[in-house]
Amino acid sequence: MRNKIWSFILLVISFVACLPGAAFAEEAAEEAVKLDTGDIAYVAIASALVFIMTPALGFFYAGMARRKNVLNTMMTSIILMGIVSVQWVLFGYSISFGPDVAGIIGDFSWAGFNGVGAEPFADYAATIPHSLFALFQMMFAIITPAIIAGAIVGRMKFAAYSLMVFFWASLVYDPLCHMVWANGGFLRDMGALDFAGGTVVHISSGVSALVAALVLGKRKGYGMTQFIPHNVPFVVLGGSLLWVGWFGFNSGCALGANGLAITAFYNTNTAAAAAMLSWLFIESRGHGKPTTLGAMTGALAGLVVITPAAGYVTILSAIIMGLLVSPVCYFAIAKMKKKFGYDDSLDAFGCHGVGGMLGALLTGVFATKSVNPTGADGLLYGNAAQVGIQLVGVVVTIAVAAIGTFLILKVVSMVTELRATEEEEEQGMDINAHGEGAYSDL
Amino acid sequence: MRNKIWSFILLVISFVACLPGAAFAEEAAEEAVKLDTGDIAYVAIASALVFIMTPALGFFYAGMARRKNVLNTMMTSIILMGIVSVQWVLFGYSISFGPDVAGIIGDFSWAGFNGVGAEPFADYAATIPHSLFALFQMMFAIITPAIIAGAIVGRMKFAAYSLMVFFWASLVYDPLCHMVWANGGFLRDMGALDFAGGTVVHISSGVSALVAALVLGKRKGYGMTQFIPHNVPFVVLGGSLLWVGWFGFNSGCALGANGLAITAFYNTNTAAAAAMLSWLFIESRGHGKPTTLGAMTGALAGLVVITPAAGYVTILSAIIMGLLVSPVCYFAIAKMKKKFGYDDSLDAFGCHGVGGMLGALLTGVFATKSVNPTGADGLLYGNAAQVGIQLVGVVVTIAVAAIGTFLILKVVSMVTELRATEEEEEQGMDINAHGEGAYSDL
Amino acid sequence: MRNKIWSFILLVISFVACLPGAAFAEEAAEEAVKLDTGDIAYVAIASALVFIMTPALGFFYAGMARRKNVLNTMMTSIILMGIVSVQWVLFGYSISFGPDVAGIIGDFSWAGFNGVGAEPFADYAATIPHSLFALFQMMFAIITPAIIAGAIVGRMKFAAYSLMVFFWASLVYDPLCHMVWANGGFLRDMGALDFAGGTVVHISSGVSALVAALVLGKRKGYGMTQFIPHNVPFVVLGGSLLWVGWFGFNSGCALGANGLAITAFYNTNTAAAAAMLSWLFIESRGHGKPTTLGAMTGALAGLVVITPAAGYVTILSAIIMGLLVSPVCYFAIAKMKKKFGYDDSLDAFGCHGVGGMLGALLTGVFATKSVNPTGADGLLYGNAAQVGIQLVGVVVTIAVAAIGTFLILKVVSMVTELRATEEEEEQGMDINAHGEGAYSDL
Amino acid sequence: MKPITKIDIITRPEKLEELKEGLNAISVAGMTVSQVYGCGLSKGHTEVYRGKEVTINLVPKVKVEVVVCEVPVEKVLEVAKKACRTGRIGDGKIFVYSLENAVRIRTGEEGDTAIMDPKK
Amino acid sequence: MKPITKIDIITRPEKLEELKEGLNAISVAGMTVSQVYGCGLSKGHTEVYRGKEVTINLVPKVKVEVVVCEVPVEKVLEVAKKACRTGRIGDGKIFVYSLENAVRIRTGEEGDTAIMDPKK
Amino acid sequence: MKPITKIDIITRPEKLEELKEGLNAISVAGMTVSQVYGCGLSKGHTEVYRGKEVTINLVPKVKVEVVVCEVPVEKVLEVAKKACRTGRIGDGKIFVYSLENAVRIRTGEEGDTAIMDPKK
Ligand SMILES: Nc1ncnc2c1ncn2[C@@H]1O[C@H](COP(=O)(O)OP(=O)(O)O)[C@@H](O)[C@H]1O
Ligand SMILES: Nc1ncnc2c1ncn2[C@@H]1O[C@H](COP(=O)(O)OP(=O)(O)O)[C@@H](O)[C@H]1O
Ligand SMILES: Nc1ncnc2c1ncn2[C@@H]1O[C@H](COP(=O)(O)OP(=O)(O)O)[C@@H](O)[C@H]1O
Repeated sequence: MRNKIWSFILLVISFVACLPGAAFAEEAAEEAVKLDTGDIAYVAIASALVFIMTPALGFFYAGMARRKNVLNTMMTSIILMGIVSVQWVLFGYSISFGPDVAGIIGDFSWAGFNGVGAEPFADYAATIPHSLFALFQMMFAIITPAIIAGAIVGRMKFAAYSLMVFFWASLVYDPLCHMVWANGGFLRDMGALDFAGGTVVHISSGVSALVAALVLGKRKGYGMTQFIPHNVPFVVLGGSLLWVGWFGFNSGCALGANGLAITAFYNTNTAAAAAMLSWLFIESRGHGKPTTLGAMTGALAGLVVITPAAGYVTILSAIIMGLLVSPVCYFAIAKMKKKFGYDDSLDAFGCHGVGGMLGALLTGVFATKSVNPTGADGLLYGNAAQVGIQLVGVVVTIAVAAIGTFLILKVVSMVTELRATEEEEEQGMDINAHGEGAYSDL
Repeated sequence: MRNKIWSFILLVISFVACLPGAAFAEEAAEEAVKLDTGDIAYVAIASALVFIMTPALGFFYAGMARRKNVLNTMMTSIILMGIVSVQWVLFGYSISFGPDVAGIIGDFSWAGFNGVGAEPFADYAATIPHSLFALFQMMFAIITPAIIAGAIVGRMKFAAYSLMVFFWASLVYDPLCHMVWANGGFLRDMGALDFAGGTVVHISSGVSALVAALVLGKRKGYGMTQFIPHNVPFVVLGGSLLWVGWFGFNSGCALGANGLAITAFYNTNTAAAAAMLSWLFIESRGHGKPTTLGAMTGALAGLVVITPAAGYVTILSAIIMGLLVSPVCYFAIAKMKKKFGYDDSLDAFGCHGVGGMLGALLTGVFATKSVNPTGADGLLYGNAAQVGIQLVGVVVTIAVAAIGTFLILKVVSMVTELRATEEEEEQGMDINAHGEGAYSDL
Repeated sequence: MRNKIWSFILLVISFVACLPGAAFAEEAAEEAVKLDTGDIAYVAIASALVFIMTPALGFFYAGMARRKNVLNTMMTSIILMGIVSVQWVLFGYSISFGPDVAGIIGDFSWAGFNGVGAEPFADYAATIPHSLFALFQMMFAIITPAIIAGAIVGRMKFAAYSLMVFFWASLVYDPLCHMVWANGGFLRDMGALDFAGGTVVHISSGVSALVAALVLGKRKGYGMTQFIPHNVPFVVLGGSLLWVGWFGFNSGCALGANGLAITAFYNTNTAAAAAMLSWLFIESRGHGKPTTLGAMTGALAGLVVITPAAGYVTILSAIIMGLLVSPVCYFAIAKMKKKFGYDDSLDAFGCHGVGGMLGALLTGVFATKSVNPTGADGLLYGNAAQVGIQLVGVVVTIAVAAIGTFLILKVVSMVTELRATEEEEEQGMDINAHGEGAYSDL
Repeated sequence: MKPITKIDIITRPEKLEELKEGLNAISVAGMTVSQVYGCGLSKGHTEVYRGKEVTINLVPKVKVEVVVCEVPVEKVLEVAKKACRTGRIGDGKIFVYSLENAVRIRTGEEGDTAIMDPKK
Repeated sequence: MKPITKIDIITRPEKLEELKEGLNAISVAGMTVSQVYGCGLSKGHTEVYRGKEVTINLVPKVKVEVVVCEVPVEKVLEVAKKACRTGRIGDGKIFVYSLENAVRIRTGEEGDTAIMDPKK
Repeated sequence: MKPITKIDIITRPEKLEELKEGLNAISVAGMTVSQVYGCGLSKGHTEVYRGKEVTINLVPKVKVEVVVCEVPVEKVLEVAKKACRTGRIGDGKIFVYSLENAVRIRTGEEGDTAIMDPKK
């Protein structure tokens, strides 16, 4: 009997002793779909890195502008930090990622970040606060419209530009974002791969840039005046910050501090490096001199091309993609632009549009499930169909961006003039549009 | 009997099996107040982000300076990276956060980081090393005195400046820091809310800047010469790096990678964005042209105003605070400064002092426990008293900063001249104080 | 009997209840040598911080160059981001850290990042993906050769430079890296302490810089023309980004978000600060004026000297090391260089070589196991032998670097000319080597 | 030695390319250009810094200095007027001086030959 | 056509504003300003880069070029001396030349009318 | 009052130091230097921006303006030619003008004394 009692006591003790363990285990099991401080730290810092890309783009572009258009060019980036930051909170996030409407757009239920709090929203990211996911995505929404400015610097009225990017963010970017990345988005459901925004970010902005350049027309004196970068070190500064920001951009899309994030990180760096080398190689062959502007342009092209693929391809594929993108973009910029005669002033289309298309398609070639089981195999891994799916993604993006931008520009042109007068253009947009000069020498 | 033995064996096994679980659970329970790598990663990187704000401020200020004062202006920031980094280790941290003396200051027991090691000091931060908390706070101590320089550029002797900021860091900043944030600090005990330094950092430096401007007098030719920014892109560079650094500044104050950090992060961004927009709106209304300098100034004002509130208010409140701060600072800078005729050259008082006061008071209006249960409810949430408490915090800070700065300047002026001679001012502080020029064109 | 059954049921329940706890506990036990998201987040972001140091060095150097050599000077840094990123993936990482061959170099088994995946390689870093370790180390491999450029700006053909750094990365850096840090490396086995690269990074590049300067000869007009920094703000920008990048460089070497990382972090900051102050003190004594260039140079020297020691010494030792390095480097730059008449144009040897040697030796003096149990005690802590070991490390590094660089330059000079012609030098390397100008004023 | 004349053309920066081409067309062998700031009838513009209005009445111009000898001054004036005229205030001014001498440093040639293109 | 005179005023950058106002007051209709570096009796200053002393004897100055015709040269000199004098070495120099001709590009006017304010 | 002469030396930026020393050696008391861009026989170089070739025919030069009176013009020309000659195209030009007057702002001295070193 004592034995029994004893065994009973032991039983109870052991049971009780188990409890916290069990409880903890359960907590832990739940935790697995709950907040992870490492993931939070990583995605939050990645957000900061992506944020810096917007002013970086400002420097990248402004360095290539002429002295009289420096600040206006910077402002085309900076203003997005104001407009989209607020737009995203008020309704942008909701229509991008909110509950699906027809596979095309979200509804308004998350407007004002309503219900977007510290709890994870597991469908998007299981281990970080929903608000962090929204924050990270905000940074993408800020920089994307700024890319367009590259095509229209030096001649677009600032009020018209501000209106255009506001509408573009709301009517082109947010829906595209929904289609490609959100729950219920039809391109996502179709199986189109876009790791970090080859279509959503680069093709969309690049194509829109081309449309804007065509609608606005060439700069005064195009073909005659020499448009030489006023400050190449600024291009290097902007380009370098873009490169480092891109680490956050691409690897942050793993939405945690994990192996996939690191894969995206080194693929990003490697593709940029390879593209820099192949651009310099082309230049050296072509006219004997590798240029600094070329090094940064090539790197940028490499960053663009790897964006949709960063989390789906091997590092050797990343090298190949990097090596390939430079000749293609170089051809687009140095030959095609000349041939067709559009004034894509700082090559927003030539870099982002063309590089983005190549990247989206090559993702369909090089993607492999061995790198990312949630992805898909590409042509090289026996799944030729993926290229077709990617192509659909590209075509839809081009269509949405081109038509959207054209309509937006038409509507904006009814409200306010799009283009600065000849006199304003000649005087320079800094003084004209902003009433200030970039440098004061005297 | 065999049954019993068997059951006994089972019992023992199950008991033993429980042990590690239990032990682990206990460890885990303890762990909750121990080091968390995600929190460490976040706060350490936040420290790096805050660090970058000091040279960023150097660029922000130097861009607004004239060509002959560029380096001197940068040095007013850079030198703090030297002086305060060492001061903080030797005794600054100890008197700021060390064991309390009379609610006003810490004692010297943590001098030389004595005892400040890898173990957490749970009263300040339970999941990161005590040394990391000290490091993070160091970055705040470095940048704060640098803000003052904005009011006295172009005319203060560098030796006098260096002495001033050393004393200011030790006799104004460290005690204020103790009162507001340290264990036993009397303002903390009173319930004044200051999430990331509205009073300690901005009001204190802004008010001190005004005092310094008054003591030193105006620049030669003030009112007559045109003081035009020599390099607005530098202002954009500095301002953008400040913005991104501020993410670390405000969200790092959550002292971990958690929901509160993310709240502070997006509030910071949103307020800056809203303030940029409202500044540009005022400018467009006022003289038809939104300026680049205005965009950056507005953003800065927004960052200042949200600093005390970042972890206490909703995102919609952050928008409102951002929208409100620009008109107030604009009024202070464009009208009040003119009216009273003090030469707060780069508007250290107009941005940080005025914006900080508004922020501290509005925190008392918009704070809500729904965002942060460890905070308090503000006026809007039925607790009007909080505004009063905030007001006390503001008044105490103003008093300590104003009196402290005035006395420090008097003492320094006994040791060395405060103000450069007319000839030196005319020649420029770069050549005079540092024997070098910022740019060499020939 | 019911009792027995009951007790049996209880037993089983408690046993089962234990299981997940136990399982979890075991998982957790294993987890301890598995991936930790916080560590991953920290090392990944540290990699991004180190990455930014390469363009930062470009600005640091280019700011000191003359207007006609700005871009060429930047390119000497930028090109490494291309060359070494690809080299490291293809074979650099493998021969640096791959399976040991004779204690001197790794073999090719990890070429193409073969087998370098998301699993940790516990010998190097137990809690982060092997690929992350490789990525972090890549950033070191990128910046190190770029340091050499400081000695040869304004006169080396760009093709020759590109070849040189490619060979140098492969034949000097990678083997040294293996000897000092890799499994089986003979200096590592000997017990030489080098926390973050005092020998591998700084002595090697600094000494190689001296050799390159001697082989190439002086710039045209050396001693006669005034070589004045064309843009000191760029030096400040580059220097500040180097400083913040160095946080990642040194503290990232803890390979996790832990107490050691924080120790390295604050030691880094403190030594830089102390060295800035002591450099400014020397200048003020010497010619009455603390300079901006001096502040940044001193800080850099401080960062160099603490690199090998960052994770081994106390914060007070860090202050002392910082205070000591500036006089030594100042003497090397201002006196020794003049005396011997070599043209180490931007003081790559004077800062990195001399500072690195001092750092390596002082590590043998100040190291203490109380800071890092995996380290060693130094002279001050009763182990004089450590200084000897450090000396061997220094001597080996000098020998490898000097001989390697000399031979590489000889070989390269057979393929292509090392030195630009007089006419090219006069015209400037920007136009000559790259066919572009840094600034366009008209 | 024919009389040597120096002509300073101060005009809008945008017109530099056209002016250069025009001068090349009449075989002006060389020129020296500098960046200057000018005011005149064009009273500049207002800039606003943090709400403070500043009148900038010195606006960027370029100064092109051409020394001629064989090429008639009249022709240079004509070309410059044609290239630089927009009809709006701020088109700029041309100033004409006579020189006492000119030297080509490379060869030491003086006078008119100093500024003639030896190939012609 | 009255004789046209060009006056170059080389002085401290700080004095530019005062000089401009002075000239405006005597209705000098325009001017062209450039950034120059000068040395003279003022032997410059020493700069130190990483312990290496460098003597900078070219210090920043501004050059103001004024072409006048109706306004007497004497008056311009007077105004310039008044505005720019500090009494310390480095105040600068004024050089006076005679011009052969002046042209207003916008209208093609030559000679004295080219530089006169048409409204007066 | 002796005749006052102004000499403009346009040459390569690299030669500035040598020229300055040469002029100091013949006790030229002062000079004014500016940054200019020139073209002439040297037809510049080609730059390539993103595959687009751009001919830059304005290359950086310095202009050194020296006003002399006692020091003979010939001596200045000699010194300048010696200091600036490399024998390659692009060495630059020297232009000589006569001045009507010179004023030292600090003292108000006019004519030759305005540009003489009072200590000598
Ligand atoms: N009296 C003058 N002396 C020197 N330069 C002048 C003078 N008047 C005009 N200029 C130069 O010519 C430029 C154009 O002159 P402005 O009077 O504005 O227009 P316009 O010549 O079309 O009437 C000015 O910016 C200035 O550089
Ligand atoms: N002989 C000269 N030729 C040309 N410019 C001169 C000459 N002498 C002086 N200058 C210019 O005048 C400026 C002031 O001259 P300086 O001799 O320093 O002072 P001050 O005129 O007060 O005696 C110099 O910086 C230089 O630009
Ligand atoms: N006709 C001219 N008028 C004004 N400046 C000239 C003229 N010809 C040459 N220059 C200046 O002289 C510089 C050198 O002239 P260039 O013809 O290239 O070489 P070189 O003088 O050796 O023959 C040019 O860059 C330009 O600044």
